[in-house]
Amino acid sequence: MRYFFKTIHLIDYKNIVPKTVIGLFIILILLIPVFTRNVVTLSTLIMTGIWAVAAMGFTLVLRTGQFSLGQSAFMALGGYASAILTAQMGLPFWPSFLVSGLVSGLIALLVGMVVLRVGGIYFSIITLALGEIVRIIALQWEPLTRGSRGIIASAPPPIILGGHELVNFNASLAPYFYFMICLVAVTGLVFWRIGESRLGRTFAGTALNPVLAEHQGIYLMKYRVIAFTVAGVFTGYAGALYTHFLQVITPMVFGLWQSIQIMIMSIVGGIGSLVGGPIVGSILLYNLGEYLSRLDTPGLQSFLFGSVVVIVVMFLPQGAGLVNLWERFWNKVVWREEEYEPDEPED
Amino acid sequence: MPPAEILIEGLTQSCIYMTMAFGMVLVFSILGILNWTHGQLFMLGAFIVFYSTTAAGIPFPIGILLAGLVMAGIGILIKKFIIDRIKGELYIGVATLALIFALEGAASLLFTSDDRGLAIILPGVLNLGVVAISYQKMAVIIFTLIVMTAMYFVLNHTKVGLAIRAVAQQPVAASLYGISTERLSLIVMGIGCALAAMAGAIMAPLYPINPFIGRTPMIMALLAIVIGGLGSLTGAIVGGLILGFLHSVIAYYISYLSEVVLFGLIILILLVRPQGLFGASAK
Amino acid sequence: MKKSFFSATILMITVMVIGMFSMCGTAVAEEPIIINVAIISPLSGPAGPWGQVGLDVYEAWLELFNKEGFRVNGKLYNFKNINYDSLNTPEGGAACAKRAIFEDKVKFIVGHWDTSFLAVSAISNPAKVILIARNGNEAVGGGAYNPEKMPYVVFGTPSHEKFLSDIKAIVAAYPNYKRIGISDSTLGKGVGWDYVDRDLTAAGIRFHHEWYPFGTQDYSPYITRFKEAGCDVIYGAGDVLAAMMITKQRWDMGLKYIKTGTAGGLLDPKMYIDVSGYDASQGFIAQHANPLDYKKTKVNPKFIKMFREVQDMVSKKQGKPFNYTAWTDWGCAHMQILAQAMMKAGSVDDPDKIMNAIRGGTFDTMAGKYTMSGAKTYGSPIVFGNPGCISIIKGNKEVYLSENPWKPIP
Amino acid sequence: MPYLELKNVSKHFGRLAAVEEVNLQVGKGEILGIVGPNGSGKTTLINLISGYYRPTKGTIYFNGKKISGLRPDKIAELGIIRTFQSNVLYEGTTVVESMLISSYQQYSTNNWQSFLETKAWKDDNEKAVGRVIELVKLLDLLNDTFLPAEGLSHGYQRMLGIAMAMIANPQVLLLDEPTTGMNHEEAMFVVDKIKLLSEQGVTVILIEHNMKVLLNVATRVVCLSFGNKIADGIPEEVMNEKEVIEAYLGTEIL
Repeated sequence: MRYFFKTIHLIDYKNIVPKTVIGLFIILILLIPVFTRNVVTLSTLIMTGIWAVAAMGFTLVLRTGQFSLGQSAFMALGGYASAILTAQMGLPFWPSFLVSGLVSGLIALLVGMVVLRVGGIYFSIITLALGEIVRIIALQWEPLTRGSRGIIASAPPPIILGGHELVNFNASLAPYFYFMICLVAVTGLVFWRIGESRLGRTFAGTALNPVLAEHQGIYLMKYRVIAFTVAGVFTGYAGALYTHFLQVITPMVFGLWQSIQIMIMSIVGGIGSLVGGPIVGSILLYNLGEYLSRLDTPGLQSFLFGSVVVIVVMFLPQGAGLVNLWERFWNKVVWREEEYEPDEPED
Repeated sequence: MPPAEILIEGLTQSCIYMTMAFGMVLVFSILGILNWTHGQLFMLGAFIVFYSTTAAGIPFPIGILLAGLVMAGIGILIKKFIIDRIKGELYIGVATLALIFALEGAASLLFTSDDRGLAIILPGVLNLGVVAISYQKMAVIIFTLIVMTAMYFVLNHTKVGLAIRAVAQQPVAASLYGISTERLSLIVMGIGCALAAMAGAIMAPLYPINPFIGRTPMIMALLAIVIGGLGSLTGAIVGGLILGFLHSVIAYYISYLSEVVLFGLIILILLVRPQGLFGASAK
Repeated sequence: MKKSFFSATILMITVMVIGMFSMCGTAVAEEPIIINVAIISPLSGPAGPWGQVGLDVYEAWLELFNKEGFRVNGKLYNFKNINYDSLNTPEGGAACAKRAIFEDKVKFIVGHWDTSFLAVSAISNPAKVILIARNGNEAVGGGAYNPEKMPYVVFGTPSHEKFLSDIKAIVAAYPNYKRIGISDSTLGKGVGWDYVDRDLTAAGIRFHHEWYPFGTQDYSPYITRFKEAGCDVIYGAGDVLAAMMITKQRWDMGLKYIKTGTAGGLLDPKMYIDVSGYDASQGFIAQHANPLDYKKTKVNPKFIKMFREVQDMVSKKQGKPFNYTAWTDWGCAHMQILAQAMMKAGSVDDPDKIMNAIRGGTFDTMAGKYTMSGAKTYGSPIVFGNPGCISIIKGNKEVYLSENPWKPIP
Repeated sequence: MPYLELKNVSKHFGRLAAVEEVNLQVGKGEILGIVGPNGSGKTTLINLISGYYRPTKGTIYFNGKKISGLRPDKIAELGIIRTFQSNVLYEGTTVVESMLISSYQQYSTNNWQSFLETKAWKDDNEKAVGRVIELVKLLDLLNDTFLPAEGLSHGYQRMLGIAMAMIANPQVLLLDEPTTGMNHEEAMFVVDKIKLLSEQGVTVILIEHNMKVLLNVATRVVCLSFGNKIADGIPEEVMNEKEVIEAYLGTEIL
């Protein structure tokens, strides 16, 4: 739990990594679609980004000490909301997309208000059941969700500016890529601010010692619900983007195994950081899974995936995530001299 | 009142959930972690008994014990080499979840993912006129009774059992009285895994065997534990009974909507009694 | 030292000889042009066995097929299959389709049947890649299939029509049936059943539907419901595991008079006997796509010979008798349609020409001779069919029971 | 009107009565000591006031308002802050971080301002950090500011507990055995700080076993035995009452 909470960084990264380097890095990421037109690479990256957003949502809920086993249900909710609004009701894409996250968030809020009275493992199980229920409803409420046939969600319409087609989602994957980058950036920004702000402190109190926090005036449920709702909103957006990217949503798309995938990404990536950890985790694990699915020995892929995760978890020092390793690398190797501080005890 | 056959089938289902849930609760109350791989140990138990009876020609009852022994060993290895080396509940949880994939993958590699069956064991149906019951189901019910009685005896009348109960209730005090929590947790992990494997083994004649059969029982056992009350052994048994029976009986009345009702009911139980039916009250 | 030198020399000579022979070979025969086709199916996970079962057969069948190859505009062409693991999820299927289309430059996807149909077609249609699949629940009228948006989709395996003719074949075999119970998992629920129901009612067949949640283990409630509805046959349209468990559990419940079956090929009677028990699995009904046994459907004798050879080759490769017959109307039939359409169109790379040739065309395949129905069915110009032929398990063997030639649903 | 008043408060656990019909009035600025043998219901009383338990019977008033039945956070909002018998900390955080979490109620800006990082929040945050540093200095925790809370020695952990309560600007401070495990000097240090708080008008209720500490600090002492209040008065008198001595030394109960 040592790395659970950080408000005060002993080393301020802004001073360590020159701003130009960060800027260059961001520009490089933004230029990826210019360098490569490879559909497979781009769609893997897009998927990675989508799962990263979902993993961030899981991490945020975990920040309040609650272990959600139903995060993929919110992806499904967002995805279905957007698909139903566009394909079934014929509404335009952008408003539907905006609404989709809100629908998912609203349901998270309602569920959270009822369920978060019960914390801990019961919350986990109830969210697990919630995931199943969402799947079952999607399967059986045929007039709305078309059951197991699924809904075809078309690509976002081209953005036309001044009679000139600016962005066409059907022509290439680059628009999706930037869409994903925007979603990740907005989610990352919001979550980063949450982590740095008063809310982050309160969340940490709620997670680390609920009883103590409650006796210091923190209304636990309020903050648990806030985290769950915010996570629900952004996970919903991730689900909506997922749906419009695959252009289909069926009840089989999101289930317990997807929730477990989200959870593993988040925790292996490192929960010490609200944004970096999930991103690192999803980049590594999604691409590992993607690579492994090319092996043609059945069973080998899931065997290797499981083993790699177990080994990574075993060898992470003090149970810190991968992102903390990077942090340590900066601390111990690169900026050893600057770490000097007389009162700093050895870890 | 649904026909007796449904009740028997429901009871058979309950037995599997009960045995699994019992092992999971035992592990949880001593180690303080949920072992998510329980379902996969169940699956491996079924495979062991399948191969020991078909390939090696070992009698079925001995095959069950063998499955229990082997999986107890594997459980202890998992505890010693994986769980003990990881700090933090969260990370242990992730590791056991990842083990699900690893074990299912390993089983697919070793045994291929084809369906197998052991229906040749104890074939035949006892037809009592009003109700028909197959010998395999009787075996399951009798086996579960034996296991539960044995567990009751072990927990109440042996040194190990008393130590287990002591540690479950007061870990710190128990360690002060010279109970080695370390050794005890290995024993408990062994027993828990053996129970899962034996549940898989006794069920092998009734259901198809493939590397993925562990998923449903694991989730059901988990739900059984939670509605029964986490940490309560009685709760695990009652939870298993409720899930097994209810699922069958509800399905008889409303067919496929039973799933919705079942999950709704679980949520309802947890909202009314968050600590589960037999869980200790929080305040 | 000396010994290794000696063996190295022998090795070198062998390599040279082989190399020379192979060069001779190429010099004599005309080098065929290879067309890659993608087969996207689940190869791992719970649905893995059903993807796996096709691979060896396709391999063997292609070996035979490529001996002759096919000629378009005077050039010799061969097919080569590339397998992708869809994991049975839309996400996995989409990833496979992208890999196939954009990395491996595949122009044709055949033998598709899993849950990733919509995701794959969302990628294959804009890329003008011809996708030959079965008309699962997503694909029937009122379903997700949209002929305008999916101009490059061909339904080469009509599962619902096939189911219908299965039922009719069962009726033909057991004219004294009371009522046929149709079981399916909730995953299979959809408007496709409206068509089946309508047609069954029109044919005067008594039937009763039951759905169970996917992954159910205890089928006794559903069996009891079937019993109370007066069914004496339970024919499953869902997964094989369910069919096996229903077979076993109805036997254990003492309902021995109920016949059971599944709308899929028998993979291996031994599996059913192992899982359900010898007595319980006697008389288990399954689809039987075996041209050797067809009595009403006429299959090109060349293909019957091919069928036998493929069964022999796969049996030899796997070291045990290979009985699975349903492969005939999956990938192989799809590839035959493709080859014949290419010959007719006179083009191997223009998808529009090939599609024009497929529409309303007649094709001679492993499973019989069929005419594509044109614009009639489902508003889709493209549907293709084969006979409903059923078999039962008798002793340890699969035995022909009856058949009902397929007709397109009007 | 008394500042904090307990009227006929009882708490039963099943058949066991942990607190039975206790009446208690506490004035503003008082330092009330609660004594009694183990299991006499002292901690239960604190738990009742702080809202951790709901009384089975009776009501608790604070400033004339009924507070029994409110959630702990509502009660904390009114200014009744407690510490715990054992060292209850935010494990995994440093001392400063713990204190920043604990100053939850002291921010004047809301979550949105903080989220948007407005000027007001920045000032507010700086103020909060300033208060934390001040208090850390006052309680002699300065050397340990960046140590993880669970790495402190026992005495300092207790001190941190008190600090976390004090940063919340309590009106009423409930201290549950603040000096257990401390040596005499440390205990006296705590006593000084309690007196300082009292001078600022904070009401303090403390449970204490250490008689030296108690006699030194308390202006009034209440003795509990088996959930009943058996004595109430100035420390010296209470400690000499026969019943109290009996309760402590134990009489033969037949």
